[in-house]
Amino acid sequence: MPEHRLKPLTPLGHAAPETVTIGPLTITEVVTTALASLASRRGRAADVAAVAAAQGIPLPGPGRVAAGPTYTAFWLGPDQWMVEAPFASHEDIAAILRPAFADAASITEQTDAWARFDLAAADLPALFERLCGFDLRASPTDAATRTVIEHLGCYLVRRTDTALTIYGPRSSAQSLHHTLTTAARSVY
Amino acid sequence: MSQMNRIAGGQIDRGQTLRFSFDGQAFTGHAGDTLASALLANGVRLMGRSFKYHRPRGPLSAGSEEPNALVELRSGARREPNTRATVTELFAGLEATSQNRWPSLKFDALAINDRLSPFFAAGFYYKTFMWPAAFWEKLYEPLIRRAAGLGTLSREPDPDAYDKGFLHCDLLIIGAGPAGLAAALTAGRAGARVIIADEDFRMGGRLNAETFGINDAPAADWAAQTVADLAQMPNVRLLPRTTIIGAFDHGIYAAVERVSDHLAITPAGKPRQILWRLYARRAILCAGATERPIAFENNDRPGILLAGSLRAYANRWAVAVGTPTAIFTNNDDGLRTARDLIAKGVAVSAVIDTRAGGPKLPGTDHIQGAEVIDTAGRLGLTQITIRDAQGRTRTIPAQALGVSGGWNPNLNISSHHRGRPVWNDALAAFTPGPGGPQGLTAAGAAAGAFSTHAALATGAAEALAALADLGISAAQLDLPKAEDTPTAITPHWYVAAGKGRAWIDQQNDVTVKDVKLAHQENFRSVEHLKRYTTLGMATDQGKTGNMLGLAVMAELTGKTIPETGTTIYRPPYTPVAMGVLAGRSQGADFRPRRLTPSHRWAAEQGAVFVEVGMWLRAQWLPRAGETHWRQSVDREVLVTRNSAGICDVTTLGKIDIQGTDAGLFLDRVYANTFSTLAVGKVRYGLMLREDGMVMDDGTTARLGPNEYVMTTTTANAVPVFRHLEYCRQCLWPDLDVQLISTTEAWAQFSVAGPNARKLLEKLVDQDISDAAFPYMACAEITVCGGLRARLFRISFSGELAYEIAVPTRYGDAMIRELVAAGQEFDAVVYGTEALGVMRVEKGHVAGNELNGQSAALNMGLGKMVSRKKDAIGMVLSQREGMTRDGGLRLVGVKPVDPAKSLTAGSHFLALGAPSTAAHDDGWLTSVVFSPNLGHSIALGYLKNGTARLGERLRTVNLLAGTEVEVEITSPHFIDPEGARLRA
Amino acid sequence: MIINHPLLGPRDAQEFVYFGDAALIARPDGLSEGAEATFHDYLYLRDNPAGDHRELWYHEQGDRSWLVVTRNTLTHDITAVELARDVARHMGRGR
Amino acid sequence: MRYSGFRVIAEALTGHKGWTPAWRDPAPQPAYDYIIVGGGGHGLATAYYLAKEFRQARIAVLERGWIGGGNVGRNTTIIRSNYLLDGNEPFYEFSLKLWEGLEQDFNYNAMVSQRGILNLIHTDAQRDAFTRRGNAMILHGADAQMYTRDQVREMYPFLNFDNARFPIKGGLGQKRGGTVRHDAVAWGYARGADGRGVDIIQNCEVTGFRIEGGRVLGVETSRGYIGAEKIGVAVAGSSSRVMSHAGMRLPMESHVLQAFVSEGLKPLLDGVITFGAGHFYVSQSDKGGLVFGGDIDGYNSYAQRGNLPVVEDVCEGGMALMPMIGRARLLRMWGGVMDMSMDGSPIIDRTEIDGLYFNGGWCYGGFKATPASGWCFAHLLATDTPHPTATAYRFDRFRKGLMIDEKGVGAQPNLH
Repeated sequence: MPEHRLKPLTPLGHAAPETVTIGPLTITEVVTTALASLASRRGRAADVAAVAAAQGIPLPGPGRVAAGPTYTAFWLGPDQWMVEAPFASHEDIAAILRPAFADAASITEQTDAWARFDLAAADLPALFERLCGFDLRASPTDAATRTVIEHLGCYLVRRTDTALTIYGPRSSAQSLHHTLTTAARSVY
Repeated sequence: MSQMNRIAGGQIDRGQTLRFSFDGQAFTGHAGDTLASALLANGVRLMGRSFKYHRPRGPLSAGSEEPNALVELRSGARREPNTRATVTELFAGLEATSQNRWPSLKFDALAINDRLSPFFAAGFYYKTFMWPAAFWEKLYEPLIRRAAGLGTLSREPDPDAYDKGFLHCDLLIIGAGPAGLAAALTAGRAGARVIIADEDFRMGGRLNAETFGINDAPAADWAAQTVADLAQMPNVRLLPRTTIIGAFDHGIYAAVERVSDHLAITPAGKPRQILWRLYARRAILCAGATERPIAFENNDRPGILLAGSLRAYANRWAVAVGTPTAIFTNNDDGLRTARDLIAKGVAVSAVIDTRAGGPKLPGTDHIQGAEVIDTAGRLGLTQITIRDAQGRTRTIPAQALGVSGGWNPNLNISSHHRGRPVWNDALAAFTPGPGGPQGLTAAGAAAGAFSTHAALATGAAEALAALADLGISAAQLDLPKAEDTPTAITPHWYVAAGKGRAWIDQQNDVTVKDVKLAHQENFRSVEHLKRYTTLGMATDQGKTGNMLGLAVMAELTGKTIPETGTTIYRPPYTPVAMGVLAGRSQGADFRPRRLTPSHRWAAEQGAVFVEVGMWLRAQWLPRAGETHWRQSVDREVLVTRNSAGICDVTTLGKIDIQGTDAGLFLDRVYANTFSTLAVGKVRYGLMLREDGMVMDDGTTARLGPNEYVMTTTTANAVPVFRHLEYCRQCLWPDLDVQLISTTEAWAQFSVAGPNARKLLEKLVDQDISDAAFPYMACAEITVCGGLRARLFRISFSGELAYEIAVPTRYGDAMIRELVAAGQEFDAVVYGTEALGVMRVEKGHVAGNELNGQSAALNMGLGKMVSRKKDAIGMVLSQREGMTRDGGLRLVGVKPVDPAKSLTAGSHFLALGAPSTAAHDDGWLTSVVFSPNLGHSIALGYLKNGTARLGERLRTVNLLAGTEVEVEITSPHFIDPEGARLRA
Repeated sequence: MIINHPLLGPRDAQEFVYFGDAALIARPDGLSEGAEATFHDYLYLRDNPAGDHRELWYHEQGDRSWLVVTRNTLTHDITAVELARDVARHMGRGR
Repeated sequence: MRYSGFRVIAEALTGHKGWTPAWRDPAPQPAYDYIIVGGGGHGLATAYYLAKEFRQARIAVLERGWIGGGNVGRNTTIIRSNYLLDGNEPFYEFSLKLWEGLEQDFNYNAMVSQRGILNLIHTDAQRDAFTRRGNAMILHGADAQMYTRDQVREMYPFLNFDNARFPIKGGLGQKRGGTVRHDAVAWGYARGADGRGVDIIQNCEVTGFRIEGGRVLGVETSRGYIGAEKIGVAVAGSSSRVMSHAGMRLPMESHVLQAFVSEGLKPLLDGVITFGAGHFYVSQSDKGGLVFGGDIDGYNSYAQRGNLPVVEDVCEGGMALMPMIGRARLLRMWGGVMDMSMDGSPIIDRTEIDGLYFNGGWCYGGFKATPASGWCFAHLLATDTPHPTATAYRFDRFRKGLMIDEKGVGAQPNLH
């Protein structure tokens, strides 16, 4: 993709992403992910599945995330997924995916609609029981769901037992970050 | 004379002496004390004044049912009025003050009310204070208000923080007494996820207050050991200092954990309390029972306590409330109190037992078939008067009197879903009935199983049953050995003797006489009784009094107690600090903020921001030397109209609509047609509600054959998206349409004004000449050497204008590029005020006109509603009331005298017509000052407006007493032909 | 309240937005004869039962599915939860 | 018996032996001229005014449970007439005027207390809307005042002016607004009606209507059949249930509205404050409890209880507005069932069935409307013509497109 002269800002409004450590917890602002929504057109589920398989795009079931070599995807809703890819190689992710799926799927760029915070700690459930009603303790390690955190609709995407991603509305990145750090200081 | 009433034993840590103060006087107590136990240990019985008569009062209980011992805890911004001394865990430096008295607790001027009590009978205020009418607010009510109320709230913001949290479990156990502990052991060992919560800081419930053993060890030790065992289980969560305040639908319980109320100061960053939302698949109510008093004359003096509480103070807190002590009981549990006190060497002057016969209690004067008929002692009990079986009366010295009228199961939470309790004759009490919260059962005393053995057994059994329900297999608990004393009670509710007052609800000063008056005046249903006498309306919610009132009413009506009514309870179980119910959503954090991509840049410029929904938007951007907002806004408008202006319009909702039926779908959700829109074109769309009113408006662009992007107003982005999903999933499920919001994905800027094209040409990589990119064109382009972007040639300002969108992360860079590119044109960045001015000058409707009460016809957009297709709202928009002539129409308005300024919200009245509703012709919706026209202009809804152009009217603002003569004009003040748009 | 989402399992009702009687799915044809009268009854009149009520909930803070929930308005007990799209198709709605 | 200060003193000195029942418990007669179904505030007020203002007749009020047990006994006690639309404002102003003379009229102290109501303004658009409203009020003969931020601060210095997410920019006030001791309203009307010969029959549930040839003849009840010339139904909260016995479907849904009261506190808040940006309104009762509420739960319900999210939402609003109430304690919460109508406004109208009249759809505006609702319903029952202030409250306004939609949210009851 051609070079341009514009310098990006992170969701928190800085030139470089922010990392904070509170006790055992690290909260990292992540800007290296490209996002696109992938929705199957009516009656084209099979085609979408086939293309996705060929492209190495996993299509997990409801409430789940699945990682592939390049693409990771989590379920958004019936016949709809969010596809993650490295920003460096896939900045224009929608343009990359569209040719492959042609008219079988609706693909929409979502990269900058979301602020991504990765959280890592040995006991994440201890933090999340102060944040939302999602039962992290009992959820599988490939859980991915949307829920409410302090009035904000966010996606929770589990990566491992001790690592998790929160996607929140980009415009509210500061409010969300404030909520996360406040809760962390309260818990740890 | 420090702690002169302290006796041996108990579960206080004598190694830790804590200093505290009450009404400024210094005292000491020990770790494990409550404020009440520490004060009683120091010989302080008088702790408060009653609500109505300001009677001297001491603690009635040793728990959360306490009606009397209410104090103001702490001071300054942390002052907590109405705090129960009986559940306030003592800490070093605790500061408490008595309340609802003046000048002092011992000498309270308002105690005069007590002398005047005959005039203050139940409901007296409904019968007087009516004349003259004006005196109510001016005289009577202020007096009443000043006298009423209990503690005083600080006027300063609460400095502490509160958390909210969410916990999930298979089994929630409410109460950690014998039943709760047995249930927890059973479920914990089975590997179930268990939460056991208790309001006390020491788990164990009554086991901490009794002298009998379990498995030959003291009951309290067994409880401590069991709690320790449970703490070792990773699947069991112990929540001490946690009150389950309510049962809500589908197994959701609210709990309040008092994290740091037992500390002098809440540690920084930590919460004072946490509101837990508990998701429990099953729950067992093991909340124990509350003892109830017997009503007799002057039964409210400091020193008169519930017998079981007196016992708890002696056994758990090593306090002899008064020596000698007497006991008044109608059941065997009262005798247990006497036995324990005697065993501890506390002199028991007499046991007055309402029951005749039966074995006599050794070591005291056990007077059977007798009643206490009066008491003495102004600020504290000194003696009681009794009447024996033969009717002889005599006085007996007593510094303390333990009263037991039997026990009521704490079924409160089981009635939170309005389930009716059932009457149990053997216990003379209500027990949990049907209709309780789904998945909730009761065990132990809460279920009427009063003996320790029965509590342990029912607790274990209910746990087994709950686990079986959930398909979790569990082993039968081998029950520890414990007392199994049967309940022996002969109901005796009140003493019918004397002319004096016998208290039922001690905090609200409701007496037996009040109940009799309510009956006499036909306030006989329980609800009428409560509301008329205020029985059970105090901070204790009638935990000790309701049953008594009901029993007295039953006797008066000659019905049984269950026929008369039941006592059901509402949440919360005990009063809850407002702060914890709000959690972190306070002050500036009340709701999240949404920031625009250019926020950082705008802040650097010193922009003034305004809340628009959750968004913060630049309202105007003052330049050096500008002292009034109008100067900035006028400049922003004029420069934009004469050269170029830039505005962040990211907040408008953006919805990506794709699919082979996308066009058809839009035809159905918009009043006008979109399937015919050419690719690469934009169209203004009008969206109706099904009732025919305008829901929202905005432009929708066709980016491809099967791809549209819709814009909504900032305010309606979410409701419109919801509505589209509804149409897609519920109304036309087989249309091939996919939706997703892209509002935040794109930073979108409007570039408007004669130089807009020249400005943009410096940035975009494509030809955007009028020929190549005409009015209402749109395209996916690149800017600044290759950054993907979207360009729309649309205009809200009425100028030659574009909206350019780039990925949000580049929004900050983009505004800086636009500003730089604009320098040669002296371009401005304008805020929402200038935006508003220009759209009014152009006659575009916005929020104030899109008020949900207006149809397309009212806005002059009636022709946009196509009748050829079935779109949402089309049919009902044609109803007679909405299409009749003479209805409201959107008009432009200008003052006849240009110097006059208009006020939005002013109403239209004909010249010379009186200012009455009959002549109300409509109102001004939006008012701005037009720097281009040099005067104030407005949009408004005017009856039959389109037919009245040129007419002169007056607009009145009666709130300010102002009036302006105006002329009605077209709403299009500037460039009505739209030549500038197409330039 | 907790709504047992057909795809996602039990979810706190706070994630949802309530709309109303599921009868609203049966939207009349706006081009038919006497549409104004049928639309009046459709949009404005309700059974409003004290008992089982089939109603529309939108999982706004979730997967954005519209659901038809059968809930008792006296006890709040929920006895069935279906995807509104499936219900609509059963009611004969399509394109 | 007439109540007065002298009477209270006299009775106090003679042991309160003279007080008589506030109302009788008569057995139902076989037939009445008028039957009012519903012994709530509106039903009792209707019977009272029918007997007092319109005609001497045989009148009965039938109540399923105990009188005053519906919304008149479970609300936040606010009275005001700060409405916007022509269909509403004259009616609510008429109601406020009746409140002002009520206690002397029915000889019962209902503690009508006009300590003022204040609607806070947080945005310019809100100020525009409130200016329109305030002017509409004055044009209809009501009182209204517009306050600046500083004036609001003077009145209520402890509100959050310095650290608010939604800054207070002013307020629209109505000095004649205030509160009333809600239970006393039901009792006062009941006593007044009873004194004028109205039979108030409690524990008498209407289970059906006897209708022949399009005309209603009487009601089937849990205490037998009772005939009547005219029957007026005023059972807000149960309207759909009761009217379904007459085969009618109504333009309304039943929703639960929660209300809350704090522990008793020394005087803190003089008037009523509504905080639109936070869904919160509050006043302080004469007993000292802060009485407050917010939005309805939002789902159809006949259970007189709500759920936790609204409790939290309301308290968040309270803390955002008055950050010092963090340490005040919530004492009790309860729920009332509202007839939420399709445009947020009520119905006082005849039905298609001769002799059957309906009063309902009060949403949560019912308490303040009690006197006018009773008066206008009595007027309709007695004269068969709508009272001049209630002419818009017709069933057919939805058919004609003449909705009275104060909030402008359309045919979605839970948004009104």
